[in-house]
Amino acid sequence: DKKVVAVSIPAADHGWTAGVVYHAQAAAKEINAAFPDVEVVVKTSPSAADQVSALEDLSASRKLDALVILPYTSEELTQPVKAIKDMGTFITVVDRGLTDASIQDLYLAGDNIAVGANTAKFMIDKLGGKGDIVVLRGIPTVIDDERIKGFQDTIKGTGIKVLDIQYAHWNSDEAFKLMQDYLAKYPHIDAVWANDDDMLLGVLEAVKQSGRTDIKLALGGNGMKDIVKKVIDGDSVTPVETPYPPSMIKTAIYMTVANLIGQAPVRGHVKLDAPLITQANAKEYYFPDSPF
Amino acid sequence: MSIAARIDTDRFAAPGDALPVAPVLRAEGVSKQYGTVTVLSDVTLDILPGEIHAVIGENGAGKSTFMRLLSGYIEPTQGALSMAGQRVRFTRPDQAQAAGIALVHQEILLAEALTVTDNLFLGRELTKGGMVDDARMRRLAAAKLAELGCEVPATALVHDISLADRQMVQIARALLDEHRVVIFDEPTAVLTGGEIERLLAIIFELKARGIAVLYISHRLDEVQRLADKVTVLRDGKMVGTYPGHTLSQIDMARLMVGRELAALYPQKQATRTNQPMLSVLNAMVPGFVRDVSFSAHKGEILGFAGMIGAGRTELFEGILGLRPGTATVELNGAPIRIRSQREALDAGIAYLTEDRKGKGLLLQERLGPNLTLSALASFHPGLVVKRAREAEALGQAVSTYDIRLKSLGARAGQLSGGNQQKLLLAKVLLTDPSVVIIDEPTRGIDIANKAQIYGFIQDLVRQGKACIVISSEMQELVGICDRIIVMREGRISGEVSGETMTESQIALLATSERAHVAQGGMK
Amino acid sequence: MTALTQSVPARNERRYQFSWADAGPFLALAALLALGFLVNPDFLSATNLSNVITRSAYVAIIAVGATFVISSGGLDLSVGSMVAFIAGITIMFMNMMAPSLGLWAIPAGMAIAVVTGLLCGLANGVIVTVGKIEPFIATLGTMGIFRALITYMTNGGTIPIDRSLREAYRPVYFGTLGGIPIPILISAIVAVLGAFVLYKTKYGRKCAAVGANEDVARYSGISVIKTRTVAYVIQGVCVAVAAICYVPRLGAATPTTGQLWELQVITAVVIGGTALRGGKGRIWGTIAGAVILELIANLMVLSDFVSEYLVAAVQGVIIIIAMLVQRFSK
Amino acid sequence: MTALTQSVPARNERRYQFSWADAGPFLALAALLALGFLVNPDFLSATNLSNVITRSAYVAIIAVGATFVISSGGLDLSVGSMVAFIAGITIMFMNMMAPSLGLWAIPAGMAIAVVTGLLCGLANGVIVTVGKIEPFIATLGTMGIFRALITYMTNGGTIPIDRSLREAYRPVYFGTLGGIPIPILISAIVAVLGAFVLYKTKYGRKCAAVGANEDVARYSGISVIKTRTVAYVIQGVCVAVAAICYVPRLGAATPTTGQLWELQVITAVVIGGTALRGGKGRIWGTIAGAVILELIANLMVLSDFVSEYLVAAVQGVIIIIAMLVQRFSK
Ligand SMILES: Nc1ncnc2c1ncn2[C@@H]1O[C@H](COP(=O)(O)OP(=O)(O)OP(=O)(O)O)[C@@H](O)[C@H]1O
Ligand SMILES: Nc1ncnc2c1ncn2[C@@H]1O[C@H](COP(=O)(O)OP(=O)(O)OP(=O)(O)O)[C@@H](O)[C@H]1O
Ligand SMILES: [Mg+2]
Ligand SMILES: [Mg+2]
Repeated sequence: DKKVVAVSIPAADHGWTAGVVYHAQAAAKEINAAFPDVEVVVKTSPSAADQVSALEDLSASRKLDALVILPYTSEELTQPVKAIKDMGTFITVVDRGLTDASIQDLYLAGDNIAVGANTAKFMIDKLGGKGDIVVLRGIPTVIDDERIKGFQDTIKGTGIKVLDIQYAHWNSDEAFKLMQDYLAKYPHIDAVWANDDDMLLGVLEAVKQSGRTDIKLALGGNGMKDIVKKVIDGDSVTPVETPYPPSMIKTAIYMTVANLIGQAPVRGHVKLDAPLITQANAKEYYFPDSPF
Repeated sequence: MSIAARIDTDRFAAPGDALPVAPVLRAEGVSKQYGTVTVLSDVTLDILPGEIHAVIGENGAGKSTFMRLLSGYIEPTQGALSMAGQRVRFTRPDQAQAAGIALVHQEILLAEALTVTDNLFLGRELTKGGMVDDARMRRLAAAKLAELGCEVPATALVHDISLADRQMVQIARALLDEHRVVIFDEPTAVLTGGEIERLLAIIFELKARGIAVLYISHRLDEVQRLADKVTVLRDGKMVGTYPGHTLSQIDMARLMVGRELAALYPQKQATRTNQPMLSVLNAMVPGFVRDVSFSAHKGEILGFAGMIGAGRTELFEGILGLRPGTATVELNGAPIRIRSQREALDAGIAYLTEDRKGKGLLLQERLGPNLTLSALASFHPGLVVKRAREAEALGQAVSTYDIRLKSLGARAGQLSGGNQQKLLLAKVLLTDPSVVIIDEPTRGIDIANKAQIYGFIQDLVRQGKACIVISSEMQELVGICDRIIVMREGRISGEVSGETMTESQIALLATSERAHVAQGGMK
Repeated sequence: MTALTQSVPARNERRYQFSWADAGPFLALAALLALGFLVNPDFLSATNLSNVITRSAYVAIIAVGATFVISSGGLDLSVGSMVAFIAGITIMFMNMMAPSLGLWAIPAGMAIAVVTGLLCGLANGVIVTVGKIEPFIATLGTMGIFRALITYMTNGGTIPIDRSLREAYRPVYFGTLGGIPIPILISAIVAVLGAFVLYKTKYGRKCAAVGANEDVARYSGISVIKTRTVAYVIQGVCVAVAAICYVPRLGAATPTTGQLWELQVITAVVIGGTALRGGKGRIWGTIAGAVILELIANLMVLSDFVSEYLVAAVQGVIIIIAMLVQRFSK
Repeated sequence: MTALTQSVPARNERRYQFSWADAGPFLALAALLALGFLVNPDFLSATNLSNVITRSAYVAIIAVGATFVISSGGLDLSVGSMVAFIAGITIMFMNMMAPSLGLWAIPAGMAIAVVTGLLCGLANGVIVTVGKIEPFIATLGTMGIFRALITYMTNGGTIPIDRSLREAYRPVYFGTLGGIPIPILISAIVAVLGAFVLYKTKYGRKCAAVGANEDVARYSGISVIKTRTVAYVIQGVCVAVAAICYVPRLGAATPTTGQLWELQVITAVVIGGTALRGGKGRIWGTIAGAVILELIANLMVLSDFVSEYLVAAVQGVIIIIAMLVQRFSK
């Protein structure tokens, strides 16, 4: 009988999640072709509540041998995932850990706090420890919260001053408008942090339109191919990038399948680092075919 | 003015002595102004218990305004009301209702999405143990409707019933509770013979029970039969109050308009030809009309008579693509297909609806756009609406059809009922049709304007058009038509012309074998 | 003339006549169940169906309230963010009370939820009726307000419910009574109450009258303002009940809780046969509509036909087809 | 008899009379500008105002179309995702044609955009009118469909416009003509055309008639189906024009493009004084409404009063207050 691996991820509602969906589907296709005994089923959900529903649906109709999940939020998905674990399913959690760590057989995490902190460190260095910056936040969720927290904790005590911080919902349009308004409001801005590359695109466009030269740095995050390309090209305003590769889902699926077909018993915690992408190493992070 | 004044003093000087009974409702010097426009000025009236008091006047004289004022729908700008000697002030209709004053509106005011029963009991539902008692309300509703001779099921949606039935529902609603004063504002405008008789009987019953009745109608014969007293309004002012039975219809008409009147029905013209213009074969309208064939001739005024529910409106709506139906139609001998009102208008067939508020006019819109709405294509060649032409056409229509209004910038809904009807007539004729079908041409039209409209209809046939008149006033049909087709239960039951064209013959054709045909079952 | 006035006995009232229009949503439901079985026989398994119906409970409960608002001629776009706001308030209150009240914090929190819902509904109602603002705009405004408040309360993150309460509260979503999941029972109770109020009380009549024709209602002595405001209050209370069932499911409130539920709710009501222009509400149709929506989503997960990206498109198509079927089955 | 027909000379139509109700949105706009100046004098700087008005251009252009749909008695919730879908199609087409057509790919792409918009609008119109489905539900369905299609086309990511076209196309958003930003000019042209069609042509009359009373329109020989369908087609074309201006701004289409614009559009139309129940459209009010919305958002950022979490709440409150002021200034 085929072994069933269910993959539950958020629906593609902005660039990064689109990357997750892309890599998850790529993994599913490769594995379904390569291993006739394994069936990987990918389901996306547009909200936490829908993700819980999807878990119920997936487990109601068949027995799952393994579940790979990128939870919307930790709190809300903990109980439902536990319910599936109690049926004897192998649980792999990606990105956001559940509140009860004992549920996770395998945990593959990106580090959102590090994304914020590493960006902040680079900024402090580059600006010489002081300067006026503006920040764009995403959608009010855990990821956004953690990144901002990592960033703010790091700049605490330095001469970096956050002039303003507002939501732009990980949306280029809103980021464009917000940046226009920041530019109108503040005659001098040293740097911008957009916390996500979709938003960075809007920011750059607004800065370009204003023709202002005071902005020395405009940084994003997540490793979108267009931005990585800028790093490769040695862009002076965006010289670095923080990866938060959506491909982590693919890694997780492969590790889970490997575990399932007994090639290698993989368990425990894997924390992906968030190293700075610089011109030196940018080529490793450049995937021109990915949608993200 | 001088004529009316003379009539006043000469013949109908008010008695002037003390009233034997205390008035149940008294309006003292009431006026109503809309902005700078005075619609009603200084009207004083006593309404006695057990008395039928008719209020007559031309279209736009302010009758409905006065009635709305008495029953709490609007408040007077000056003057006051008193009941049994006590000052009263109504700010909402339900307060007047609670005080025992009920109004049957000139317009139909019912919630279409609700059932007949729901409408009857709206705002005063009967309950049993906290729950609405539907079964009982349905029973009472059915009983009340049966009393009025109305056949609609109490569970039907108002949306699905005919205009006449809606009017009966409205009357039933007013009569449901015991009242001290019942006001009827043109209750018979949409009714036919049987219903009218039934209603008049009920009004006499009310009178016998000591209830005061205020009655508005343009049908002066009814007024003459009913009224103990007649109050005449002209241009918002009182002309006077007269004892009813001494007043002839001619007198009433004179008092209303303030000058001498010509004959009501024009001399019949021999414009009729034998050349069929509109021929209809085997018209079918599911649920309403079965297998009707007729033709209307060039220069002819063809009448359609029948009881309420005979299906005349449905017949023509079916033919003109306004509701599902089938018919073979020929115009001037050439077969045509009509799937929508547009195609009918393009072919030169115009239909004037009986429901002017619901289907005829955009009440919130100004007069100009209303006037040209059907004729957009022909009246405004090209893309653009020509405002100047429109204004000119409006001015012309206002004078031709004697539409009384306070300002050309008014909205259609602000015109009095009768003037709305005249605007609608102007609107339909603007398309310059060769066949004109008029459903209830004089519903709610005062006697002077009626004569005018008959004149317009004659003008039409004189120009070589064919004119079909659907009317529930047999007298009117007899007065103006060359030929009358009588319908009963969705079929043609006979035709009268020349010698046989009498009211009694029509009534016979419209009603006999009624029960028998009903057995056959239409639906 | 007397012969004329003889009235023919009124046409027989067919009181319990079968109406295709009323049956529409239930037929659509049946068709969907059949389709589901063809696609994946597991679809009709007891577990799956019970899961799906349990899930549809929130939307169903809120939609019962929406049936009142819509049939009274209003609209409420704020229900989704109101769920989040009420859930947030409730959890915060329960957590605060847990140390002193122990498990009694749960019923106390539920009471707070109902009161909050009532006040939110009242606010919506007053803005719409007394403020005379188009319901669409007024509730779009309060939608933003509630959403912002929950974001503020959570600081953009999550408010989880206290661990000490979690196990005790869980059964409200996950428990069963006589084999029937509690949320299904609650939504059945809400529906029965809703149907009773809408069909059997004077208030229900007023509601329909106000929605059908404001002028007629006003002339009949019905207060349009009061009636419509009460409809919004009922809506608020229904949202509170939904929030009470929702909290144990995910154990937390976040700024994204309840997002776009307003659209699902309105869709459920309309699929159920209530006209958006008001005048007639169909509680049972609404319930069927809520279940239909959840079934479609479930079917998408259980079937493997459509690309992940196209799920929303297929849902849109199915809804349109369902409405078309309903229209032309008349 | 002749004496009777003598009509009293009717008072002259006061054609250019001042109406507080019509002036409402413009007064609100002026009040907002004054408030903005008080909060932050930079608010009235030329750059800021020009930025804000340019940004409001999309919503304004789409809202002109929505004024037709709404005044004809319809509603269109799909416009936001339609923008994304049209932008996607347009970019894909331009990129495909760039090698062979060079810069001519840009006008070719624009033509395709208009054709696509027209077809999308037609689809909406036909579903609503011929299918007789509530506009709310029908366009909620197509909203899902368009959104899913753009997600599918982009694989959930981004479709950027070809580098070779980018610079040539940029001025359509960033360029100026006689000092006025191009999007402002385009939206002014669209508004003038819209006002002309709605107020001066026969079609405009029909549109208002159908929205005011379907029966009257039908009995006057106006095809309700055709008129309302054309309104949706106009809406589609307006969306296409907005998409054409939108593409050069960020040079890409993504699945989040145009999200929630439908709500902004409807809000703009209603703030502008058009009633959602149809019958009367106010193009210039709509334009003012679109600018008002963008100004409020701008004001939120330029002022330092509110926590980032509460921005949406304050916006909601301002919109409600604006509507209240309008209501009671009558
Ligand atoms: N809301 C309003 N604003 C301005 N004028 C009004 C308004 N309502 C009615 N009028 C005007 O008041 C006058 C009297 O109208 P009313 O409806 O009372 O006439 P009526 O005597 O009932 O006529 P009819 O026999 O045609 O029904 C008309 O000239 C009408 O245009
Ligand atoms: N939806 C319906 N269901 C059942 N009966 C209906 C429905 N609508 C109308 N009727 C009935 O159909 C019949 C024909 O309607 P209607 O009264 O309009 O005919 P008419 O000859 O044009 O009369 P009128 O004199 O009012 O113009 C009536 O008996 C009416 O009650
Ligand atoms: Mg009148
Ligand atoms: Mg008729």
